[in-house]
Amino acid sequence: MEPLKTIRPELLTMSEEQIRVLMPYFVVFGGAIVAMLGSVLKKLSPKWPVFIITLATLFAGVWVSIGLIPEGPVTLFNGMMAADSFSNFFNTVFLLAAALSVMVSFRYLDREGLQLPEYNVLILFSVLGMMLLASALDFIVLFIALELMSLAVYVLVGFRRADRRSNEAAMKYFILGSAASAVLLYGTALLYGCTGTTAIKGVVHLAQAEPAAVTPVFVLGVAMVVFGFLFKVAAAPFHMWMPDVYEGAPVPVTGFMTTGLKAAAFAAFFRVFINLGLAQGATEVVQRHFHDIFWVCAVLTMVIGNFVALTQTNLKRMLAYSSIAHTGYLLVGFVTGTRSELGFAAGTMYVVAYAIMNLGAFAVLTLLSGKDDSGLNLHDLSGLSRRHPILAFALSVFLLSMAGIPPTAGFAAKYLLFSSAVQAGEISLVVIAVLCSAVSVYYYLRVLVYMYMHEPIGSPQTLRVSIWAGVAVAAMVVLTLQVGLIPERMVNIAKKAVIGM
Amino acid sequence: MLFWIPLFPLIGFLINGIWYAFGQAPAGRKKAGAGLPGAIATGAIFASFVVSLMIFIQLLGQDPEHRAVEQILFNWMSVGKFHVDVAFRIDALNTLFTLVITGVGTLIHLYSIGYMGHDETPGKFFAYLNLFCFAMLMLVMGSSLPVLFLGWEGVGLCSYLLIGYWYTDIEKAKAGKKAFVVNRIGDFGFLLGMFLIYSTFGTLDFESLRHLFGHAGSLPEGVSPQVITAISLFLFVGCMGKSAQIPLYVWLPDAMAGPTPVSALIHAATMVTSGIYLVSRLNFFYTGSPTAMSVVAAVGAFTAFFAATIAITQRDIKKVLAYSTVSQLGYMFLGCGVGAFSAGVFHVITHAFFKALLFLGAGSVIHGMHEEQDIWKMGGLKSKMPRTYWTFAVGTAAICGVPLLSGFFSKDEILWKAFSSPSGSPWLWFLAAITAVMTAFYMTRLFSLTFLGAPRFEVAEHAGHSHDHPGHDHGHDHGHGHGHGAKKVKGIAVHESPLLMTLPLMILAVLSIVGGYVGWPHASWIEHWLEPVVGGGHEAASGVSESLEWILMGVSVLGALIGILTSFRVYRNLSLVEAMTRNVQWLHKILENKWYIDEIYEAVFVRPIQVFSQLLWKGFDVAVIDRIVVGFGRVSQWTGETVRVIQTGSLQVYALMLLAGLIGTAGFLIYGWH
Amino acid sequence: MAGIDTHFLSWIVFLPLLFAFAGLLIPAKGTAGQTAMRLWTLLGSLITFGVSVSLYINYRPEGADFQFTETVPWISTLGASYALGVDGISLWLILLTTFLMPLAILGSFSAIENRVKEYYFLLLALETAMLGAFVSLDIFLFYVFWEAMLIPMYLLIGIWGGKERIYAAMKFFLYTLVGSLLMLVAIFYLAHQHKLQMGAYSTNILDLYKLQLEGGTFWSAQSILFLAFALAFAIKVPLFPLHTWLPDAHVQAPTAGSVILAAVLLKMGGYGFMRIGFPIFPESVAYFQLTFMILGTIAIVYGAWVAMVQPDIKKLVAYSSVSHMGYVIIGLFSLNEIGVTGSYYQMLNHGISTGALFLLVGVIYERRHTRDISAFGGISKVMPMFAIVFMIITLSSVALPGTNGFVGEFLILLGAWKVNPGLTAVATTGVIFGAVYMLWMFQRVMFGPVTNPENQKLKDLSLREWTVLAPLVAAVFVMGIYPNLFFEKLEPSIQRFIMKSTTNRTAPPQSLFSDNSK
Amino acid sequence: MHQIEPWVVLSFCSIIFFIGFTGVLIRRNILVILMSIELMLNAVNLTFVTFSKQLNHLGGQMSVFFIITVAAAESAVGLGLVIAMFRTLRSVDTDEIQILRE
Repeated sequence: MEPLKTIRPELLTMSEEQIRVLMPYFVVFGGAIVAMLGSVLKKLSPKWPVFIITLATLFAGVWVSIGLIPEGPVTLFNGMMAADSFSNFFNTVFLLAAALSVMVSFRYLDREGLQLPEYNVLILFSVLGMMLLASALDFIVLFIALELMSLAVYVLVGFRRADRRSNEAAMKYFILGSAASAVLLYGTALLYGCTGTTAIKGVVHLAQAEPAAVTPVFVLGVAMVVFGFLFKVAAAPFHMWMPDVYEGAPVPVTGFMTTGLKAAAFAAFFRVFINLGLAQGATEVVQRHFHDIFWVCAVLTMVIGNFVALTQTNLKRMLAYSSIAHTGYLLVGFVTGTRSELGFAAGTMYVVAYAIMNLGAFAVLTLLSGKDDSGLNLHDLSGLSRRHPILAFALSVFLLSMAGIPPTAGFAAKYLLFSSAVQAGEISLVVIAVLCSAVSVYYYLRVLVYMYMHEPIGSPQTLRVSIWAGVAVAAMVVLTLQVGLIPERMVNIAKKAVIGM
Repeated sequence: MLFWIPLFPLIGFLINGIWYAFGQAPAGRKKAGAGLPGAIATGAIFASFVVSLMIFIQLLGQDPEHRAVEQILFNWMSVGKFHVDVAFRIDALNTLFTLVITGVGTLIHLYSIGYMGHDETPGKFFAYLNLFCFAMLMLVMGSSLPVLFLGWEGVGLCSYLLIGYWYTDIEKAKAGKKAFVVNRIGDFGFLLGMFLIYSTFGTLDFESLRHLFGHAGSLPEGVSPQVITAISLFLFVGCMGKSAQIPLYVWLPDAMAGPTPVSALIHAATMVTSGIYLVSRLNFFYTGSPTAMSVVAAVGAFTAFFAATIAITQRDIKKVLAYSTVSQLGYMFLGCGVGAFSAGVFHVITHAFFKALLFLGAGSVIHGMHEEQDIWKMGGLKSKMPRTYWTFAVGTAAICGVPLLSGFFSKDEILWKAFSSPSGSPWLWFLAAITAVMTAFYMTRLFSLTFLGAPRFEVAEHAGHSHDHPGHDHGHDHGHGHGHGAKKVKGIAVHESPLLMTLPLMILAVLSIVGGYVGWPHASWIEHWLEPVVGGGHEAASGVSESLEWILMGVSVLGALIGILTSFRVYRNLSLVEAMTRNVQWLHKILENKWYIDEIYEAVFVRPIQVFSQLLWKGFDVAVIDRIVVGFGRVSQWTGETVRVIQTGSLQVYALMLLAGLIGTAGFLIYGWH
Repeated sequence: MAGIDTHFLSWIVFLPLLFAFAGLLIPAKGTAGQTAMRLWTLLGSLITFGVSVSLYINYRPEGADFQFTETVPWISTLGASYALGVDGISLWLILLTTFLMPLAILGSFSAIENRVKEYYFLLLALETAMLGAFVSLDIFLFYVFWEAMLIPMYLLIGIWGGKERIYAAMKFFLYTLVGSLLMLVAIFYLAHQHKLQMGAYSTNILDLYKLQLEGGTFWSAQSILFLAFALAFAIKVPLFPLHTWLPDAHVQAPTAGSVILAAVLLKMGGYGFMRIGFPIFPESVAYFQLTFMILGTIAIVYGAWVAMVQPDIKKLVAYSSVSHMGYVIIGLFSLNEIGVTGSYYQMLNHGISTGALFLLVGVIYERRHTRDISAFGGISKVMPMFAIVFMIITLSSVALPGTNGFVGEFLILLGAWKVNPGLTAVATTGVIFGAVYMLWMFQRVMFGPVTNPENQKLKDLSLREWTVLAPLVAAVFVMGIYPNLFFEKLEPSIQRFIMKSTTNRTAPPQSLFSDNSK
Repeated sequence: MHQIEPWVVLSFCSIIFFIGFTGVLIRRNILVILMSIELMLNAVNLTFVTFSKQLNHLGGQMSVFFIITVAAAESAVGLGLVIAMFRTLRSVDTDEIQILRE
């Protein structure tokens, strides 16, 4: 933020280009407001209007985003926000993730008696937060976006108000999340104190221009910012909130969190990481130290995620740990990101692939869950392939994709990610990673064991799959396989996104 | 034309085999009698005999130095420079073998039609028999080691199948397996020999190998004598297996579990002599290695002696003959081992005649006695089975070495060569001569216990019991064959066998008498005939005069006579035998139990390997490797369980972890930044 | 059939998958539906076989290294391409696969009664994956097929298997996966090396053949990479001491699963060595030659000994596979034409005879629902035709001359003898022990009196079972008597393989252990 | 009038921040924890203001407005969650929320 000495007209007017690139944000924001107003209509009709508005908003957002091909990075609001291919790419991901979550939640909310329009409104606002998060170039914007997203999600996590576990999850998430935000903010403050700016890029400029300005306070600031992100992406040892929250949250919310939230956190992390110059531009020593920290974090995260997931019997919680494990793989991308050609592109690709398969998996779980999110223990899945072969097949595809078995998106992404790590010379890390993923195969396959190799227990309950959810699951299966078989396009998009940043 | 020789039996096998497999074996199909399958099989082998004879005549007319007929059928394997054709080559040596195999084979086939008349599955039997002839002919006709090996293993297979022919008796099946496995041990040596030959000479073809050697035991250039010795010994291991020499002879006595014609054909006349064939065929290797020669001779002589000791005490008529076969095979190897290959081959031929005769005679006795094989339960069959009696007598005399019978000539030739040849020694001669005495003794024992004296079994009335239509099933199925006769008719109604069985006996008897004249000392046709292939007999070592030869011959004749006469005297009075037996009970027991060799093998090789295998499986595969594998899983699980505990559920513990992580990160960075 | 000329291999590979998907449309409810499903699958596999036969006819051994090639860029970022091609080495394995598949399918007509549709779908999908691995000329593509093959097999074992099926399926999957994941790391490294040396990423196998990697010591790049690949392949082979997944998987798998597992999946290991392991890392092959020959020899003897004491027929056959595949290893590592040809031939033999053995075991299992050797005895009497076929296959398994087994083992040992006579002598004892365990098993199952009343009334082979077994019996003899039929199309490829695998690429070319040195 | 040295203020801020954090760590009552979080945020605000003054740069002070707003929203949501929790659990003690574990 520049000191405001004179009123500069260009700050108050916006060029056509700027308005164009801001369209997705306007659409979502407008949609959210309309939906909020629309929720007044709930007396009229309990669920449809807001649902339709939300879905329309999200798809309109997707449509606008896809149609938007910025010629180059556009900086907005005096350098506080960027609209470039990177943010555009991630916006699409968030919007799609939200759209699918909404589609899947529809019948779930009915069943749980939670059909409140606020649900959709909150999702819209959190999506807006995510979108801003992925485009923030200033710490304050980043903070606001983060809080916009988080606050909405805190509520979503506790959405099953009468449920003790939901409450607990929301409370834990809220307290730890707020504390972490505060730490991040404190770090920002320290950086501001050292550099006189809250612009992310400004920090690194200073560190490069005046190495003498790099004081322990500055370093502490950086550390606190990084800490904030490590918390948000749930890297070990800052992962502990995640399993509890994922377990307690309503299933579709968990699905939304593992994809949208995680993708947003990583998107911002990528941007901050690169703009802070932690990867490039900083001195050798800095790079080495961050490398070491990420290395340790990555290994810890992979090990804890995978090994603890081995012992889980609740599917939701198992996927929570698996989500931690995937964070670990992504951190491998951070460790090596800039030293190899693909680096962050591979990471970006992985985020997307992960989002696809996780959305799908949680969509299936949503369909399978019984009243009050019960029925998600492993043995509840016994003989699913008999009861509902298509759902079982879909879930298998998602799980195998998470396990990284070809020909799925998970494999292609993992291949790209680890391949870039090998290029960066991180062979030992990759070996640890693949061994961990071998461990992971065990618990993913265990689900298949229950679905395919055990006989159904009890009387087969009829599963009603709404058309919305059906479409969502089918779309994810197709995407998982498509990205797995022909990853080239996705790789190119991811590459373009990262280069455009 | 050559290929017709093995092809006829193969065709016979295919006809009988397919007919059996699809027409007789399936449940509910009509069982065929022995007649038609037997006729097909006999016809096939006879046709091949005719062709063999034609080949022989053709060879007779050829120049001795190039006396051979060759035919390449097709290329079997061709990999890089390694090239094996399925090709036949008949020269002076193997023409004799083809004649014996097809000739004696025809007789035995003929005999089998009668013998197997009441068997349940004669189709199968004749198929196997023809298959055997096919394999045996491949063995002797093959022009290279791999083709020979094809036949070599093929005969082993047939031997296995035929020994275990009555497989419902598990002991017989086991005997078959034992034969196969022990033979495989031999084949192991054979294979190594082949590998060594190929890696040394680059070929496995007999002719090419022979050309590499040149003449008179000279070694090819650049090949060390040790390699030749190794090759010879490896191959000899194969021979030990196939030709039942110490230490691999153990399968042959057990092989008597098969039908008697099988014992006659495979385990006396043909298959077991293939070791001698191999050694003679590759004589240039052996002559190139004195060490190997002495090993062959020593093993041969010792086997001859050793088997004879066991034969003295056996009670089973076929077992006695089996040990006598082992012993005679020892003679043949002794002959080869002292360089008298032609003597060895000569003995193969005469032995084929008289041993086939003896076995078939024994078969006839067993047939007539309704499956009784214990000679102590026989006696006095002379009058009841006159044709069998007379032919058996001729066979016994031949094997004992009664002068002017076939066995005499061949055995004497070997004895003389064992003494006189450069690689021979008086010790070998002495051992062989002792064996000759023992042979005479136990064969006469067998003869007199079976045919002479009073019957030691209950004789049943002959009334209404004609052989051709027996009132009960005595279809040679040992599983339940025993004592059938006794159940229905009290005692045993002994009968002479039908002409179909005795005719071969008579023919073989004639051959046993006259077969030896082709090897008349000092005018031996056979030695001359074989000379181009196996080389001339070595000239007697200096200092051995012709008179000595006569003296030695006299000694051996005398020995045979002593053996025969003692045996007659002893076994005329059976109480005397029992008294004598009691005097040397320990020795008798050892001999009767065959020196406990089977038990020793069982304890030293079979059991330990089984126990060790079990240990490997349970103790290593499951307990170590698998435990490690499962251990990885366990450790993972354990790690998970342990790490999981940190996740206490307490909000504030989480917050503490955050703080710790933050302090750690910041500390590391601040410390490291400067 | 668009592009049948230009995409011949793709057609072969994906034909089964097409049939599999089409088969999903068949309503497999009720007996008629199931029968329709079975026949449809059979038809699919037969057509695939037919098409692959035309591959055989059109393959010219004197022609190019790789024929019927197709290359489509796939992931250019990583240099991965969809590259297919066939040489002699893949040709016969393709034919083996397509030949056995209809038999395996036909063999399980009556064994599989529940979830018929899934079963046949998986079998066909498996076929596609296997064929794909055999024709891939791109290591990435190869890996994709290699892994893709795990899932159908995993499900086949896990769903239609025996009592311990889940444990076995899991073990199979994880064992194989651990090996292949390390291979994956090595693949990354190779692609990266290619970029460093040639300026662009490539995972095309033919490009990787040109890589120059430092080798010759244990810690050199080549050795480590080779070991990473070798681990994956050795697990698949399976080589002692990495074989313990095999007995479990074999015993638990349904008949068709065992057949395919033994006949084709194990060949992936040997094929991997031939296609990737050897030609890319020639120095390491020389460096580890002795190690692997020792392991192969141990496998032969160990497998045979442990097979001897197995109470379960399938387990016995499984350990016999360990023993037989040990021959493959020593033959390959002997690195001369005789040994390698023998080795390759042994792979085909093993496919035929072990496949047939599993089918035979399946036949009695269907009748008796036990595989315990002690539960049988005297079966020969009750099922004479079965006994005849069993005998022939047993003989093929003990490598009797005239059957296929002999040609393979003989050539392997002959080739290995030139390299290391001592080890070969030990390996040759496998000939003895092979006879011991096979014949002992045969004796206990087939011979003796029929003691168990349950065995009294067993039905002999049905027409369907005859149809399954007859081609295998014929193959046993054809391969045993006229192996040149196979060698003709194989020879140039094997020669090239040896040349590549013995050419030292970091030093001036020099031939190691060459057959032609004499 | 003595000018307070910036480092004094900053140290004070950091102390408050860590008091806040410690509050989160050790207090059992969730309401108190919420207050602790407010404390942390306010420490940050104070830091911003101090730096803003020291650097003679308005940006810091502007940030404070945003942060205060967000903090208010946060408190609102937090209190809402506390109420929901109290409704189901009849307690606002952190010891009560340990069902989700391991």
